[in-house]
Order: sequence, then structure tokens, then C-alpha cells
Amino acid sequence: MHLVFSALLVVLLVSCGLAVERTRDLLGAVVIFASYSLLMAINWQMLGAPDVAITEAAVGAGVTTLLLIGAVSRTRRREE
Amino acid sequence: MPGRIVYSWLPAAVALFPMACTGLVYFAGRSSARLRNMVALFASAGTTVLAAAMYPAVSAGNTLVTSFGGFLPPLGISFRVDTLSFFLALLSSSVWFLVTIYSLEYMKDEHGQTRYYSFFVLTLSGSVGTFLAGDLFTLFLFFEFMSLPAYVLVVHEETPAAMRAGLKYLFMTIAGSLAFFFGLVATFELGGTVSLDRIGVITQSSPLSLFTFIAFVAAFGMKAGMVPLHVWLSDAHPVAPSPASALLSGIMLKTGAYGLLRVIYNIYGVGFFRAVGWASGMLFAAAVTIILGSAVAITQMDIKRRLAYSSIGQMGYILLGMSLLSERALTGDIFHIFAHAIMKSCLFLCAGAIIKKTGKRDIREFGGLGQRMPVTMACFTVAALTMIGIPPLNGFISKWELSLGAFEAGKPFYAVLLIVSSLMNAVYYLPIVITAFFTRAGDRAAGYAAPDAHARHVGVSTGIVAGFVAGDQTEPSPAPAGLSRLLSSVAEAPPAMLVPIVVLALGCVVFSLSPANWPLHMSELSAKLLLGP
Amino acid sequence: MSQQLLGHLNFLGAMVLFAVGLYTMLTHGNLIKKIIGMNIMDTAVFLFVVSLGYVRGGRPPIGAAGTAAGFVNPLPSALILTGIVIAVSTTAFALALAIKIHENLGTLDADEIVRRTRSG
Amino acid sequence: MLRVFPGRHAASFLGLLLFWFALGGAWDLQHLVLGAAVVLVALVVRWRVAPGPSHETRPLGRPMAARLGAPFRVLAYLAFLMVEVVKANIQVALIVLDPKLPVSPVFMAYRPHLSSDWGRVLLANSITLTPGTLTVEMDRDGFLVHTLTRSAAATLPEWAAEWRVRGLEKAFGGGADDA
Amino acid sequence: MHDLILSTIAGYLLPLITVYGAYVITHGHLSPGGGFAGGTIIAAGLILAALSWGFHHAEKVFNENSLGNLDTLGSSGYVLIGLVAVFRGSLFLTNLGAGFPSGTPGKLFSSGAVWLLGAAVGVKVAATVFGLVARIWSGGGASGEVDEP
Amino acid sequence: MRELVAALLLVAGTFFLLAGTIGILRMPDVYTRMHVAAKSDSLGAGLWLLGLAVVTSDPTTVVKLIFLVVFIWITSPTAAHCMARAAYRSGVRALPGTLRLSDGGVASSAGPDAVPGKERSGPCT
Amino acid sequence: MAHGPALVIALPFLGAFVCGWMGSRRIGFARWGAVGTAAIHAFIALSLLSRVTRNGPLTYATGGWPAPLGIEVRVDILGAVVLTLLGCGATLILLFAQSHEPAELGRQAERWYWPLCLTLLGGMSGLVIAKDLFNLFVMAEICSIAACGIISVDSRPAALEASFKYLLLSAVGSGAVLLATAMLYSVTGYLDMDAISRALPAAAASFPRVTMGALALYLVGFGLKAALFPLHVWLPDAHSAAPSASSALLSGLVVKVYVVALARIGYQVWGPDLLWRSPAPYVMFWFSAGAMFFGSIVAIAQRDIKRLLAYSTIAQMGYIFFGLSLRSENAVAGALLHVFNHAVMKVCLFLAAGAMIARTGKRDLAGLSGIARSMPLTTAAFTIGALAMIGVPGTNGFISKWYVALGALDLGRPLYAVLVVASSLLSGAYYLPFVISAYFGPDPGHPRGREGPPAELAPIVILAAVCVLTGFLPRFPLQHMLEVAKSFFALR
Repeated sequence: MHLVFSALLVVLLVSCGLAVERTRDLLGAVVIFASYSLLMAINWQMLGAPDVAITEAAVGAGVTTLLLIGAVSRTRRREE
Repeated sequence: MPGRIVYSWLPAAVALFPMACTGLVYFAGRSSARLRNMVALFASAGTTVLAAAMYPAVSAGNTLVTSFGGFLPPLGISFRVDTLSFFLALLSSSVWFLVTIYSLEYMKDEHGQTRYYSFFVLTLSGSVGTFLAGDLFTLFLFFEFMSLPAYVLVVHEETPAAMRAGLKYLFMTIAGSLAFFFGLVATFELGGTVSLDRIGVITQSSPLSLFTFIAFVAAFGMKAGMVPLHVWLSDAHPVAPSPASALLSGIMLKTGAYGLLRVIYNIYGVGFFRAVGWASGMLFAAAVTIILGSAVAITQMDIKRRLAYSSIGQMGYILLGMSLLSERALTGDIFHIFAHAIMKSCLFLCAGAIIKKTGKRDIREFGGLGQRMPVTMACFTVAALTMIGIPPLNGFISKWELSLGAFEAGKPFYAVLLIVSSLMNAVYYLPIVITAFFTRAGDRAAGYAAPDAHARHVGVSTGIVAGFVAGDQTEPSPAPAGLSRLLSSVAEAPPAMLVPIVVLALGCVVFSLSPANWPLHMSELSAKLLLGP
Repeated sequence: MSQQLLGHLNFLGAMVLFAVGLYTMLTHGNLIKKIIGMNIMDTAVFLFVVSLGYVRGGRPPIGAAGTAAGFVNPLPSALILTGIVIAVSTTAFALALAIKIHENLGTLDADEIVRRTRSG
Repeated sequence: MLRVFPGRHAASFLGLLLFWFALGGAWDLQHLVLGAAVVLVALVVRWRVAPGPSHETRPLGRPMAARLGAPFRVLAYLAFLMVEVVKANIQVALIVLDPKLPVSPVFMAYRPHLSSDWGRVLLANSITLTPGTLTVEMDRDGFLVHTLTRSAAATLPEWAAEWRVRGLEKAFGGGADDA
Repeated sequence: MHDLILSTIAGYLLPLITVYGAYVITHGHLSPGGGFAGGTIIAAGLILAALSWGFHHAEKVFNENSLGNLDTLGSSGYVLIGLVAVFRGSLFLTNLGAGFPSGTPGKLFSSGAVWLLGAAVGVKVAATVFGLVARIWSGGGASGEVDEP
Repeated sequence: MRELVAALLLVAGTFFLLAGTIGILRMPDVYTRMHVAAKSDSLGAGLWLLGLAVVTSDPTTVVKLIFLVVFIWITSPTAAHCMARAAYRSGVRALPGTLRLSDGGVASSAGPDAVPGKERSGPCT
Repeated sequence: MAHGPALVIALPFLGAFVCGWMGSRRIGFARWGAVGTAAIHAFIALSLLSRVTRNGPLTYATGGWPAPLGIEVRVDILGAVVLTLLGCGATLILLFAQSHEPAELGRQAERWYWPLCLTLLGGMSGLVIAKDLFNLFVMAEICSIAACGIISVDSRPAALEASFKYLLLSAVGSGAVLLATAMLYSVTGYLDMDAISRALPAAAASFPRVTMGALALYLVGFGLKAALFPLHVWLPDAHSAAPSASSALLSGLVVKVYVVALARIGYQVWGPDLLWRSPAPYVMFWFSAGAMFFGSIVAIAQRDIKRLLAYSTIAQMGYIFFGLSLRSENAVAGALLHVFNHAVMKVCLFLAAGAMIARTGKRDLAGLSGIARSMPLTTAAFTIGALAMIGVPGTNGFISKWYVALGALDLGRPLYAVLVVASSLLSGAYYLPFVISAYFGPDPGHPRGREGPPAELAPIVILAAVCVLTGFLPRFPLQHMLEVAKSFFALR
């Protein structure tokens, strides 16, 4: 069960990564990246690194996303 | 006469004294020009005196040694003075002294004199140090100390042509010094030492040792104007101020030759050389240098360019002499270093005087110079005849010894080559003399009308022929109308310029076939020393 | 066994993500996209670090003296935590730069930026 | 700066302290001291950072009975909300799992009669959580509500939540909140 | 752009988040988390408040100046705590050996200076992260451009 | 017994979350999707956490889980509201055929271009 | 000075915080605070050096914990020499920057500038004395970010772009380094360099691919940061677009510390035996040979003086890597010596170029012709630096060249020595024309400034003097570097 879930997580992570790569809309990419970070946080929790999971959730999904959104909103939204 | 090793501070003093004076010259130049000139003069005179002071020890057959081991590890700086070193150091410092006197007048109205004198003195330090160096590394160091400041002398005029020539000089110098550097490292690697105090540091023939030798030949050959590394020389010598040219041609070329001597006879050793047979390559290069230098000189109409190419040809003799690997040849070789130093300095100084007084550089316009500048032209003639090798002048002696050496080495072809090249020397020197004495001012000598392109394209033999034709066609000028006119036409260079010229020309005459020829004696001793027991 | 497999799975995922991140970073002209790519790459490295630890059975290989049996070795966590800190500061800095570039040049496209800085 | 009733402050302080203890799970003196400090700082930060108090502060007198009844009202409201949430989810599930996807969305304006901001916010969020409705836009005059179906739009004005919130407002003193 | 719901909710959440962040910081030696994570959490709370109320409100208190002060307080605090050990004659950052009280293991004030160091880091991180986001969002100016009152 | 209750709660939570996810995928426009997101999140996650709370013995953890539920119930509708509002303000169009009822209950059909919105972009604000 | 190893890292950081804090109030404090901190750093570094040379390596475990838990640093001779270099170099650069950067940067940027410089100094110090690989990574990151910061403080578009490029590429590099560290950790279980070094032979036997991969990643990671040839793309832009003092810091000091890190990993962690069983040195060899030629040839084509210097850095870094990739004590000593020497001369060159640019407002080589007439001392210093670059004897560049060439011959590869020599010739090809035109070139006629104030001139002149001094008396760095090289090769 654990294994299946982990495998699912990894697959999701990879597909999120690919989706970020494919998305031309930057805001969309940022949002997908945020969910990627959350998935990563879950994965770390599962791999036995709660510290890292907390930090990743706060930083990856929180601060980084905010920074990215801020930057996108101050520049332009689409990749030309 | 087994020599002792004597530890003495003198060699270091000789080498470093001018270097110390450089700063003095510079600071003196900031306050007064006169003081600066005096300091410069003092520096070269002092160097000469210090060099001469080594004579007693050297004449006793001793070797003077100074070393600073803690300096620049792992190699250290050391000086080592044997007969050869002493002889060449004395030669260079005394020529330098004379040229300094000459400069005082020649450079009077030039710009940047402080810079000129500073580097002039620094270059002296470099060249004297090169001759006195006790190991290859010190030699390298002083070689650089001579080459790099000399750049400033080359580009002194700061004209575009000078800058171009300077750049060429600089790149060649650096290329040479890098080759030297490589040779140095390789020598250290192969022999574990770079000291010049023995014969045969590298004793085994290997690709690396050949490679090392090629690096050395490239480095010193470049400085000595060996074909095909001569390309800088023909540009740099003409553009430099005449005293600088005199030193470049007279002394600095010799440092290259000296370096090669040391490499061949000390680093490798003559026995080694005989065994490996690399000398044939050197001989070939020397032959090409002689022929090409002389041939191109014929086609040159600028006096200084002609002299520069002549230097290339003459350096060919020196290269030849050291590659023949026989005692006679070596004696002639070393003597030719001396002889060529004084005659080529003399010629360049004359050329400088002529250019300074008349503004003419083209030898086709030299008509009437014999009347206007009799002393200068007389000295020029003496030096030119020496160059051709007319007996009893000292050029003859060196060529004689060299030819004998060629026979001794079993290579008579090179003796023939020497004779041919003497003829070529005649072809390019005599017309100058003839034009100067037997043509009126303003006449363009007829013989010069055509051969320029001609000789260049057709080749050596045509050049010779054209030269003879030129000589033949020169008509004697009508006798001067009267003494008063003669006197009024005299516009001789000032004494400060004339004295060095005359002294050098006298040197050509004095150290000739006279019974007590001290330089020849020194050369013989040196050759013995180099060849070892 | 299952843990081994899990470790390898994550290992594999990390490798793929690293590639994805690097690819995003190198092929996309947009600076912000590059930054996101960099973040993906960084997290992939962190994932790799954790999964490497996992391959060896979840127990840290060091038996530090004086530590209790259940004591979790802080080392890999500390490693990644520091890595995250560094990643976020790099990201913030890069974004600030990107914004400034946009203010100055009006574009976020790398080629365009190079063109404009060269010409200007 | 602290333009709110001290009692309100005390409540916040105590609530946060409770939160702190709940997090720490220990009830010792160390936690109390540090917790008090932390909570104080948190509150000061919150009041300092917040924009100025609302212009619509209308402190209401609170009868004793209302005060006593407040906790019960809160509990009642929570229970009510839970039921509504469950209902909402079931409804959503039904709609979603229906192959025809029977949605008939409506944008409607809605004017609640509430006196306090927190009351309005509570209502708005409750609307969002409850069957078929979603608060899209909101200001002091009214809401713009999006409903999933026409029937939800029709029933919204009669929904029980509004009077319950009004009751809560009465119990806690409406309008005293700012932000 | 003012949103009543968001700003009200933010008003309730901000102290909660701050307290939670402080919890994560101060219990770093007892449970997962620590200075960095907690600092980020506090910063996230502040950012939430600033986003919903407008950065100009937050910058009344947390402007570049005061953030700089906090930043310096945190970071030099860390170094200074480390140096305390040096002045006590131990090595840099020595904890118990330098005379910091060890406390009872498992209690809040235990592990000597780790606690203090965590707090210093937390303050530093919170200030820095908030400053970063504020700069990115409001263009580094004194007041926000993104949102109007 | 506790395990059974917990399992039931978890299953129920999962069901609602699953329904929510399907809903997000199936719903035709932003606003309807937000409905689903807000509702299924709060109940689904709430049931999960409740289920966990039932099986957990550590009281602190239980308290924390309950706090979490409260948080989610506060934040989830707020977030849904924010997104809907942002979409509305930046002029994201609603499903064609969406009715508009003004205050008095007067209906008007909102055509494809009927949703007014200030031309403002920006997340949530 | 028992706490020197910790202080040398902590002090610059503390200084950075305080300067950053004071910067918004009294900018003068920040300026002189930066110089003062760097000077104290230099002093500590010097005293550490004397200690280390007398008593051997100094290990300092922060927190009093042993290696796996606490942060341990070790100042060995290499570390001490490089620390001294960093301290003294930074002091001089910052002193130069005093009279220079305020005008170039503007108040707002300047507030960030001094703290960033100090942060960079702290990061570099940490990098050279870090004993475990993880701290190596952390410090490398701090350096990278601070370095990007000092490139882009003044917000010129070109600088921003360069900084961005640098930032992203160095992020790739640090990703590689972290990955490599993790891989090593996974196979050996240590982060401490000594411990890894002991455990590595066994690990390499059982996990050959992992260790090889780690080494390759280190090479890529630090190679990127140190601008090893095919990975150098960021350097010319970054080093030429930065403010002058930053360029000097970056080109002179920053890239060097990464080399030191790589040398440590290669020689102290892997050890020569293991290292030469991997392809890494061979790869490095060819890359560095490429760098020597590529850097020089491209530099010849440059028209901007700072770009010229930047490309020269690439070539010279190639030179250092070249020495490191030869399995010979002499070559490694030469390379390490060149780390020191190149730092001195490149800082001198960049500062001199900065002074020239500041006084004339011109950056192109043609625009600076004849500069010697108005700025004789600066030009003289530049000349000395350039000659040292070429490796003229009597300058320090010669000594390092000597040892690298000697090392090549030790290996029986004269061709390598020729390569070294030829690359020097190439460096002559781009330095000399400028130097010559500075002395003899036509004066373009626009108004020329005079020499800068003493605070600007002094660092330049001091550095030029060091070039010559260590050229004639190279004992100070040389002896140490030989010792270091010997210890590298003594490792088994």
C-alpha cells in the first residue's frame, strides 16, 4: 500500500514537473509548481523526513509560490 | 693553467651597478637634464671600470663566482666569470660607454630623453648580466632584462612604423623568451641543474634533449637574427635611434650568440655534439643566414636597413663558427663577436651621424658626403672594409680563423661560402663608400637606378653582378675646386659624436694583424675553455 | 525489499525530475520559467538525497556514539533543510533580478534580453 | 492603537494562549510564560499591522441573557452548519455523479440584514459552504452569490443561517469588530 | 483591492499563524521544525495579512528599516550567542559546555542555547522572507502598488 | 470499534473528496467548480481528520487535528470565495445561460459576454 | 587566536550584518566598517598562517562536537595561505572601492554593496577551510549568491543579465555539488573529508559507479563555478559587467576558492591514486588545455578592457586546472601557486583598469590609448600585472609557470610544457598591444583625469609590488604550496 502510494506520488510529481514545463501560462505553471511542492512535501513525510516536509510545505508551496506570483504579476503572464 | 674558483662580489657589482643607476638616472632626469646625462655616463663608465677590475683575476686564469642562493629558489641567482664572460662583458660595457657619449649629442633634441637614458642603462645591465651569468636561469633573467627594456629603445621615435616594428620585436622577444623558458625547464629536468660551471649538463641524447636544443636555438637564434627568425631585426634596427641601433646590432645580437655558445659548449658539451650531429642543422641555418642576409642587404637602399641586413649576414658567420666545433673556428667565432661588435657599432654610429647632419637615409643620396663629413666617412670606410674582411683589418682575422676552422672541421665548403659572402659584403658596402667620396652632392648615382627590384627577384647571383656593375659604372668625381671650398663644405658631426666613431674605427685597425692582439688572445683562451680538456 | 524498491522508485523519480528541471531551465527563454525549472531541479536533488538514505534501509549509516537507538540522525535532514534555504534565497534573488530586467528592458525572454543589452 | 474593548482583547489573548497550550501539549510554567509572551507579541503585531478600525463600529449593549446564551448559540450554529455542509456535499455529489450534470447556475444579489462585519463574513462563508451557493463578491451592502441551481437561488433568502448569525451578533455585540 | 471576507479572516488567522510559527520555532529541539520553518510560517502569516490588507499597512510596522533591524538582530544574535561560548573560553557555538543551562530534557527550556539560536534564526528568517516577498510584490517602494485601499 | 468508526469516516471522506475531484473535472465553468472545491474540501478533509482523531490516542494530537478541521473550515470557503471573486473581477465568463437575478429577484439571462467585471487581473485580491 | 578559524568565518558575516544595518543610517560607517572588517580578517588570517606554519593544521569544532554532528573547520597550510590571500586581497579591494564605488553605484545600491562584499568574504573563507563536504557546499552557495549580488547591485541591464545567467548556472553547479555530496554520503556514510577519504577506497571498490559519478558531478559543479572551459559561458559577461571592485573580487578571489575546493576534493578526499584511476583528471586536462587557448584567442579579439581581463581569467583558470590535472608534485604546486599569483595580478589589473575607466569614462582599448601620460603609476602597475600574466621572469607569474612546466616534464611530456609556454605567448598577444598603446599610443585628446586619490592608488601599487616581490622572493607562497602539494601526494 505504502509502495503504491509512493509510486503514485512519484508519478504525480513527474507529471507535475512535465506540466510545468509544458504550460505556457506562467501563472498556471506557478500554481502547478505549488502543487508539485506540496506533493514533494508529502513525499518527504513518507520518506521519514518530517522536518523537511514542514519546511518544504512552508517554503516551496508558500513562499516560493508567493514570490513567483508576485514576480509574474509584476512582469508578464505569458511566455512569449 | 688550471684556474681557481674565486668568490668575488665584482661580477654581481658589474651586473647590478647599471641597474641601480637606472633609478638614479630617472630621478636625476626629473631635476636636470645635465645631471641625468652625467649619471648615465657615469653608469656606463662605472660599469666599464668595474668590468675591467675583474681583469687581474681573470688573467690569472681564475673564475670569479658570486651566488645568491636564497634568491629566487630553487634556482638562485649566480654569476660566474671566466675569460669569455669577462671579455664580452668588458666589450659590451666599453662599447656602451662610447655609445653613451655619442648619445649625449645625438639625443640632445629628442623627446623623452629621461626615458631613453633610463632604459639605456637598464639594457646595459641586462646585457652585461647576460654575459656574466653563472647559470642559465640568471642568464635568462638578464636576457629578459635586456630584451624587454630594449623595446622602449626600439620604439623611441613613437612613429607608426616604429610602433609596428616594436610590436614585432616584442612578440618575437616574448616568443623567444618562452622558448628559452621551455629549454630552461627542460634542462633542469634533464640535468637537475642549470649551472654553467661544467661541460655537459645534458649528457644523453633523447627526443627531449633535442627538443630542448631546438628551443634554445629558437630563443637565441631569434635574438641573434638567425634566418628565419630574423624578421624583427630588419624592422627594429632601422627605426631605433642610431645609438640604440648600434647597440642592438653591436651588442645585443651577440648575447644571442653568447647564449648559444654556452648552450652548445656548456650545457651539451662539444663531445656530445660531435656524437649527435645536430650541428649540421645549425651549419645549414648559418649558411642560409649568411647568404640571405647579404643578398637582401644588397637590395636595401636605406642605410640603416642595409646595415641591419648586413648584421644578419654577419651573425651567420658567428653561428657558423660555433657550429663547426673546431678550435680554430671557435676562436674566429669569438673574435668575430668582438670584431663585429665594434665595426657594426661604428657603422651605425656613422649612419646616425650622417642622418643627423644631412637628414639623408637613402644611400643613393650620399653623393658628396665624403667632402662634407670626411672624418665620419673615413671611419665608415674603415669599418666597411673591416666588414668585407680586407687584410689586415680585424674582420680579416676572424674570417681567416673561421675558414681555417672550416678546413679543420673537414668542411671546406663553408670556407668557400665565407669568401663568397665577403664578396657580397663588398658589393653592398663599397658603393656607399664610392658614392660618398666620388660622387657630387645631388647626383643620384647611376648604378642605383635599377637594381632594386631586380636583385630582389632574380636572386643572389644577379645581385652580385648588379653590384659589380654598379661599382664599375660609378664615375670618379671631378677633383674639388679648392681647399677653401672643401673646408666650407665640411659640416662634420660634433666631437661628442665623432670621438666614439673614431675610437671604434681605430679599434678595427688596432686589433688586427698586430703582433700583440689582445682580443685574439682572449678569444683563443675562451675557445680553449669552452672546448674543455 | 519494499523499502528498497521505494527508494529506487524515488531515485528514479528524482533523476527524471532533475532532467525535467534542467531541460526547463536550459530550453525555455523565459526567465521565470527558468527559475521554476531551477526549483524543480533543486527539489529533485533533495529527493535524491532522501531516497539515497532510504535505499540503505532508512537507518542512517552513522552510529554516532552516545545517541539513543531511536534517535533520528539529523544529518540528511539538515542537509536538505539548508538546501531548501539556499534554493529559496536563490529563487528570490533571481526573481528580483528578473523583475529588474523586465523593468529595464521590458522583456523576460533570454534571447531578447541579450539582443537588447548588446545593442543598448 | 488598541481601540477595541479590553474584554475582547482578553478573549483573544486567552483563546490564543489556549491554542498555544494545545499545540505544545504541556501545561507547565515555562509554556505559560513563553506562551504569554508569544501571544502578546502576536496580538500586538496583529493590531499594529491591521488597517484602521472600521468606520462602522456600533457597539451594542449586550443583555445578560444574551451573554449567557452565547456558547449555546455558537454550538447550535456549528451543529446547524455541519448538517448543512453534509447536505451540501451530498447534493454536490449527486450533481457530479449524475451523467446529465444538472446545473442551472444563477448569479444573484443578496442583501442580508446584519450589523457587523464579522457577522457578514460568517454568513458569506457559511453560504459558500452550504448547498449550491457560493459568495462571489461582497461588500457592506450585500453579496453577489453564485448558485449551482435555480432552486438553490430560490431558497437562499429564506435560509435559516441569517437569523442564526443575527442571533450570534446579538450575543457577542455586533459591529465591534474592525478590519 | 479590499476584500472584506479575506481581510476579516486574515485578521483572525494572523495571530493564530504567528503563535503557531512561534511554537514551531520554540519546539524545534523537541519536534520537527525549528527556526527556519517557524520563521517562514510567521512570515507567511504576515504575508497573508499584508496581501489581504495591502502591503502599505504592513509596512507601517514592517518597513525596510524595521525589517533590517530585525534581520540584524536575528543574524548577529546568532553569531553573538556563538561568541558567548568563545568568551566563556570554549569553542565557537559551544552549547552546554559554555555554561548554557541544559534544563530538563523534553521540557521547553532545554538543550541550552539551541533554543536561543532557533529564536534568532526564526526572527531573521521571518524578517527576511517577509522582506523578500514585500519587495517582490510591492516593488521595493515604500508603499504597495499592487493593491489600493 | 474505534477503528471501525475511523474507517467509516475515512471512507466517507474519501468518497466526498473523490466526488469533489470528479466535480472539478466535470463542472463547466470556474464558478461551478469553486462550489465543488469549497464543499468537498471542507467535508472530505474534515471527515478524514476526524477519522484520524478517533484512532489517535495522544490528546495533543487530537486537539491539533481538531484545530486543523477548524482551519480548513475557515480557509476553504475563503479561498473558494477569493478565487471566484478574482475570476469575476477579471471578467472570466460564466457558463452560457447563467441567470442574473437582481435584488428584487428579476431574472435576466446572462449571455456569454454578460458577466461584468472590472478589467483587473491579479490573484485573489 | 585560538578561535581564529571560527572568527575568520563569523567575523565577516557579523560585519556584513552590522554594515547592512548601519548602511541605511550612516553609509560612511558601512564603508569603513567593511574595510575594517576585511582588515581584521586579514590580520586573523595572517596570525593563523603563522600559527599553522609553526604548529601544523588547526582543527576547530564549532560547538565542541566532533565531526558528524558539529561543524568542523580545519585550517591547514593551503587554507591559511588562501585565507591570507582573501583577507589581504579583500582589504585592498575594499579600500580601493572606498574612493570608487560610491560614485559608481549610487547611495541605494551602495547600501547593499558593502554587506554583500563582506558576506562574500565570509563565504569564501568558509569555503577554503571547511572540513566537511556539506559546509563546502553551503559556503559555495553563499559565495555564489553574494557574488551575483555584487555583480548586479547597480542594476544596469547588462549586469542584471549577466548576474542572472551566473545565478542560474551556479545553481546548476550547486545542484551537482549537492548531489555529489549526497552520493558520497550514501556510499561512505560520512561528510567529513578525512573520514570519506579513509572510507573511499573501499566504497570505490564496491560502488564504482556512484563514486565516479560523484567525482564527475564535483568536477561539473565546481568547474561551473570556477569557469572551467566549456562551462565558462557566464564569466565574461559577469566579470565585465560588474562594478570594478566587484570584478576584481570575482576574478581575483572568488573563482579561486572553488579551485581550492576542487583541489581539496580531488587530492584530499580522493587522493592521487584513486583520482588517477578515474577519467576525471584526463577530462580536466583537455578542458583546461582548451581553456588556455580558447580564453586567450577570444581575448585577443576583445575591444573592451574588462572583457579582455575576463577572458584572460578563463585562460588563466585553465592554466591552474592544467597544473592540477598533471600527476606531479611540481605541477600541482605550480597550479596552487598560480592560484595565489593570479589572484594578486588579476586583482591588480582589474583595479588598475577600474581606475582608468573611472578617470576617463572609457572602457574600450582604443579609448584608453596614451593613458600612461595622465596616469603613469596606474599604468605602470597595470604593466607589471600584464607582464606577470605573460610570465616574464622577475614577476610571480613566472614562478608558477616554471613549476607547472617542470611538472609536465616530470611526467615526461615536453609537449605539455610547450602548451604552457605557448599559452603564455598568447597572453602576451593581448596584453602587450594595450600596454604599448597605453604608453606610446596617440592621446585621443579628450580631457584626461589625473591619478586617483591615495586610497585608490595604494592598493594598485601594493599589488603590483607584490607581483614583483613574490617574483623575486617567491619563498612565502612557494614553500607552502610545495609543502601542500607534497602532502597531497603523500596521501594514499
